[in-house]
Amino acid sequence: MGPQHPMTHGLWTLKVKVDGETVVDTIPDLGYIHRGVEKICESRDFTKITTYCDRLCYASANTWSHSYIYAAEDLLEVEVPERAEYIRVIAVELQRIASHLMWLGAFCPDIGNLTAFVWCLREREMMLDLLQELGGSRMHYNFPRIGGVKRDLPIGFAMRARAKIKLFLDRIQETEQLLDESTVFLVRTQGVGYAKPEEMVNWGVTGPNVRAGGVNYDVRWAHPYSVYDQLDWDVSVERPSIKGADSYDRYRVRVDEMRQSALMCLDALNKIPGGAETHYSEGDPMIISKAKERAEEGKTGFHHFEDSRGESMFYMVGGGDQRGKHPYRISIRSPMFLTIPYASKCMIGYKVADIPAIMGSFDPCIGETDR
Amino acid sequence: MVFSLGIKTRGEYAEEAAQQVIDAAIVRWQGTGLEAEVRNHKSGMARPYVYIKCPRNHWRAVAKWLRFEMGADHCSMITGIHWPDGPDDCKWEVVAHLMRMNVINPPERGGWTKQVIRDPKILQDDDVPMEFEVSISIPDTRNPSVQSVQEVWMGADWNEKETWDLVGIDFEGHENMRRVLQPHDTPVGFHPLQRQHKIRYHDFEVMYDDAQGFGRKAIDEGKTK
Amino acid sequence: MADDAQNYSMFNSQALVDVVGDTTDAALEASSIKKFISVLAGRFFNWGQRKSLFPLHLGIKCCALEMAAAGGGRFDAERFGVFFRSSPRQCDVLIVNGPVSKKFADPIVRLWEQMPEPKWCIAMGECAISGGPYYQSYNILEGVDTLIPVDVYVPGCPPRPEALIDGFAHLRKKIMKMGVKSSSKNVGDAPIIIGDD
Amino acid sequence: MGDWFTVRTWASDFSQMVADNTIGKTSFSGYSDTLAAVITETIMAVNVFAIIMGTILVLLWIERKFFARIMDRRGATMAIRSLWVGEGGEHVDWYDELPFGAGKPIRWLNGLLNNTFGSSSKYETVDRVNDRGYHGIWFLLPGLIQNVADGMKFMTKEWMVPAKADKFIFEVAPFLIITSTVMIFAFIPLSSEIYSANPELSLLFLMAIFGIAPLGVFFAGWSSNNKYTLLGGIRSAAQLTAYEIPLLVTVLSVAVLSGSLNIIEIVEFQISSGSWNLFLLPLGAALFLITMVAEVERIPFDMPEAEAELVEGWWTEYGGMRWGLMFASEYLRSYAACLLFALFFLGGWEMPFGDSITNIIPNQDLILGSVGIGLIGLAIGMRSEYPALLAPIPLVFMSILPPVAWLLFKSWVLFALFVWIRASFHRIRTDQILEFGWRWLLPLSLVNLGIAFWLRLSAWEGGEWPLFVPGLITAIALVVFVILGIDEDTSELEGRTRPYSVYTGEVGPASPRSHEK
Repeated sequence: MGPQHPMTHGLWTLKVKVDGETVVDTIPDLGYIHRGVEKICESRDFTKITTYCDRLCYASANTWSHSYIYAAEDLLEVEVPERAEYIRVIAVELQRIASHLMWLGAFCPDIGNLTAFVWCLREREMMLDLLQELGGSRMHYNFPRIGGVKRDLPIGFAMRARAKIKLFLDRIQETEQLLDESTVFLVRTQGVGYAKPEEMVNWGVTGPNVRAGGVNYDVRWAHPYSVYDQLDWDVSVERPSIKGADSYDRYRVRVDEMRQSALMCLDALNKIPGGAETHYSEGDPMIISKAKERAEEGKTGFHHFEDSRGESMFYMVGGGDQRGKHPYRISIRSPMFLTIPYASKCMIGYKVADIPAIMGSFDPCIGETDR
Repeated sequence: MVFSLGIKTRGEYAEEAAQQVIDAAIVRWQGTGLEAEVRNHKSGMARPYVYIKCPRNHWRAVAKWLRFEMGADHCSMITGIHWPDGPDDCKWEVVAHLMRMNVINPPERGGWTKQVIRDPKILQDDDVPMEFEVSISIPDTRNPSVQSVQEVWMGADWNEKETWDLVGIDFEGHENMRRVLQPHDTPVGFHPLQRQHKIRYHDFEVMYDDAQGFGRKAIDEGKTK
Repeated sequence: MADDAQNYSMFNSQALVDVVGDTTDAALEASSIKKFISVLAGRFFNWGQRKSLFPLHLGIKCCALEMAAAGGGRFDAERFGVFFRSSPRQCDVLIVNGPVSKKFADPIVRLWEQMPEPKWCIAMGECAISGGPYYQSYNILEGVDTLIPVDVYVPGCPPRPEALIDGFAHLRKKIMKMGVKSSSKNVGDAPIIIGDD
Repeated sequence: MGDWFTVRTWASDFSQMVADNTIGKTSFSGYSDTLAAVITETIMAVNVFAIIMGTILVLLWIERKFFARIMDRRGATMAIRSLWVGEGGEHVDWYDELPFGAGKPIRWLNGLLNNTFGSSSKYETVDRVNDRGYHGIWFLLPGLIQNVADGMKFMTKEWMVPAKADKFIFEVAPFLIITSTVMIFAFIPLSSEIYSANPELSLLFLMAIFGIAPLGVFFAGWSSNNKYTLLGGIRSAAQLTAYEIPLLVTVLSVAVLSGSLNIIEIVEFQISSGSWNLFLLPLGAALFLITMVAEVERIPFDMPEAEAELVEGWWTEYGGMRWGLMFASEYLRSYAACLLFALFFLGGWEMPFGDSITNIIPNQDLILGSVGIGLIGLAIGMRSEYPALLAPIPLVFMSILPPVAWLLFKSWVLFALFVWIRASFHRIRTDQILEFGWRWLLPLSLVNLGIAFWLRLSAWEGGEWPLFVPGLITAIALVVFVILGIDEDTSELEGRTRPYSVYTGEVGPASPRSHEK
């Protein structure tokens, strides 16, 4: 299957050996859009790398740029003002909602429903509007800066965000009814693609796919890196059957996570220091702190980050070209790069018609996988 | 309700846990040249993590120890670095990031599984989520290689494939090593992340138009953007 | 086949058909009915072609999401007859929405050759136009026009869905001007770059 | 009031006149009736074909627009004005190339239409993208001729046969599908006066022909020499066995109830007996709908062309006009399914409450007069504050509609129902439809057959149905439906005990090795 195939959200090949309609063996083949970001970043300034990290994953750009920014701050030893952290949380969670909506929109056509696709895109547009107010673009925002954020919350952003998030919470319930009340959806998603949590973690799968297995491991909890421990939210955990987490669990956990992210945004808008309505000009010490340009030789920085697909991580070594202006080595940990082999092993024994139902439920994103 | 695992594990609990790992390592690996220390993240919340400098020939044993005794059940990343002008004993370096997730299969109850919601109050020494950073340095050689930990963590499988594909560090005992990101017909020995390979136009200040001479410039002439 | 038959057959039906066809052609040419019909039918077919452009459902990278958004609720590209199909045999437009790596060079050429004529190609996004931010990479070609001819360039990283729909509109203009000695400015084979007018 | 749109009578009279005036006056006068019959059948065949092909556009329009509206989109908005409006305000003076100035009137007409219905905005596309612009005047039916444009385009596409394909079968399969699809309409009467062939056993013919197309699908899938197409073809063959038998048993129950295998007689029975079969065989109607959705391979039963797993299913390798024709034949089959449902269960071309309205307007000669009265009432009621005067208008206009219009209208509504089903369901798996067909559809259809026997043999004694029979059955059906609906919902909620809120307060074992101890 693939590279050009409706099942592959992105560009990769899954070599499937079938017996009749039963899948016997699968071999994933990646690397169709391998772009060598790590090599290019070795000749870029720390501020220029953010754009490449935006373009790593096309479904959730903000989370990846933030993931890089935290690692860079770990390398450059920067302290970030708290208001900037709150703004980052808002941006990341909005992006997470948009990414999960894109996943839901791509998952439903896989099993034959086009209506939910358009509905999810319609709701994703609202999130993109909010992010556009922050970052200025539709997809690739280049929003965070080392030591803070590019821009403060626009005037009136809080009001609009509250309204749109409330509308989103209503509409996601609508979409949920469309899917959960449909027996066909249940028989297609329940009982396919069982995955055990221990096995998943051993294979390197993280994020919602593991939480669908009934384990509440979340980097935002276990290693709180931002103001997540000051916000009022819960990790969404599913209650799977004995055999493990099936596609329906993965669908449910993502929908719950969207709710949690929305509530988190509302809470952050309430708790943000300095007030959500006040607008600080660019470069204000409230939203960005001074950061040095160069990293000394031998210094390393890394950061585990809860991407919308799992645990993403940047490992950076300082002291590169131009007397440390460039990183010597930057290495990217992509959750999907390890999830896709496991997902392709998951679908052995099921029917061909289940391949999209399983692979789509793991939310593959090839941009980050091939980097 | 606010139910934050992180607040509890950030402070002294994490310090204690990290220190326990260090002590265990010193007891277990004395005489092998293994160094272990507690380091802190420098940004945000200064969380501790365990840094282990592992000798090259003990890597698999250390990995098994970490996996089965220290409970580092998640191999987050294995990557390699090429130091052409580094010290002689460290021309190549392999860095592995592990995590202790304490993820277990949720127990069954009545046909369904119970959700494993851990109560932070009972999170003690080896239940605290912990980050490990293991660095293995390889002396100057033409074809660097370390032991493979493929059977310890399945997640290390593709990480090692990618490390060999991009950096060129081979892993002894790794099954079906192949190109994962680069095309399968890539010339043998081409590993782009080695420092001797330069990117395109690395010595150009500006990218000149019409790189391949397909006449794009002629069409763009007179256009103002 | 017919040429071989001419050698040994006394009465060649092929030759008869040729003769009759030539005479008919000559007659139609003489009375310029043929031109009349050809112009009218040609314009009608041209209308059909430019009004229903089926792009290939091929998602490479970021711009793929903007392509999907263009098919979504707010920017509804189906209003203009843009209707995504998954099989290259049934498509007219190939939207290259992302960088073309060395590994994907052969498949995309194969896709392009699987599409039946008449077909067009839209290079969407910087990566497809010139390599974009990855022009220095060791694995990325500098633009898809090094492989297949491109009719419309839609710059942007990624271009907004309106830009893509506008690219389709420019492509329609180009198709409309095909085969017509028009007094208005004729784009001809020169590629169109959105935002240059 | 009867059917005044007696096309067949007109055709037969016309052809009889033609025949009598041509060879009736010669020594071959014995053959004049034969000639008249031939001419009549030809006229009727062309007539039916024209009606179907003319109204299939409406079907496609419903498909696109209604589907898009459900999905909160606009759907195709291309109006007829796109014929004379250029692209984005630019025109091509193609009419200047016509010989001897023949383009002058066209230029004039084009300019006139442009000034009337066109928009001269240079940024028209941008306006329309921003939903500010001109979407077509309502009587230009935006989106209706999008499919005409698609057909034109398919004609101009290149026809390529895959190198490894079995060329003969690859070429034969589309024609098998299309011819069998078109042949269906030879036996579908559009009204008691508009049909092209009416054999005694038209029902059997129809069902037999309906079963041919899946064979062509299988040929196409096999001969394309492609994995996806092969899987699609095999799926369609496997799926055939699941729904074809329940479908035939359901149709048999209809035939039993009406006591005839002739569709026209079935409809006449519904009209004469005073109750549509829907109210007598609600279960049969449901089964027929489900099996017909499966027969025409629409979601949720469209495994043969499942986009996600098989790229385009069995027609992945087909392009150009052949694919366009197969695409059209899909919708023709859906059209035939809707028409058959209307004929079997919705009283065919009978106007709803036709009898009562006929009582209102007893005499056909009064119709024109009543239309006049209705127009006067319209004129008055529009202006005056007595809209009650408008009340008889719809009745009058309904009463003068030809019956064929009623049949087509019913079938369009049914197709809207098909589109609704497609928009709200997912695609089920092949094994699931097999299980569904064998475990549920077949027994239910047998039960339905038994109900039909009982109704025909014991409940019906000639003439009209006693009113309580359809009333009682409909009431029972409604009650069962409501009960099923309630049951289904509650059982689903019971089965899906997945908490929305994640915190359950239970403290699980925390150590990674606690489950080993």
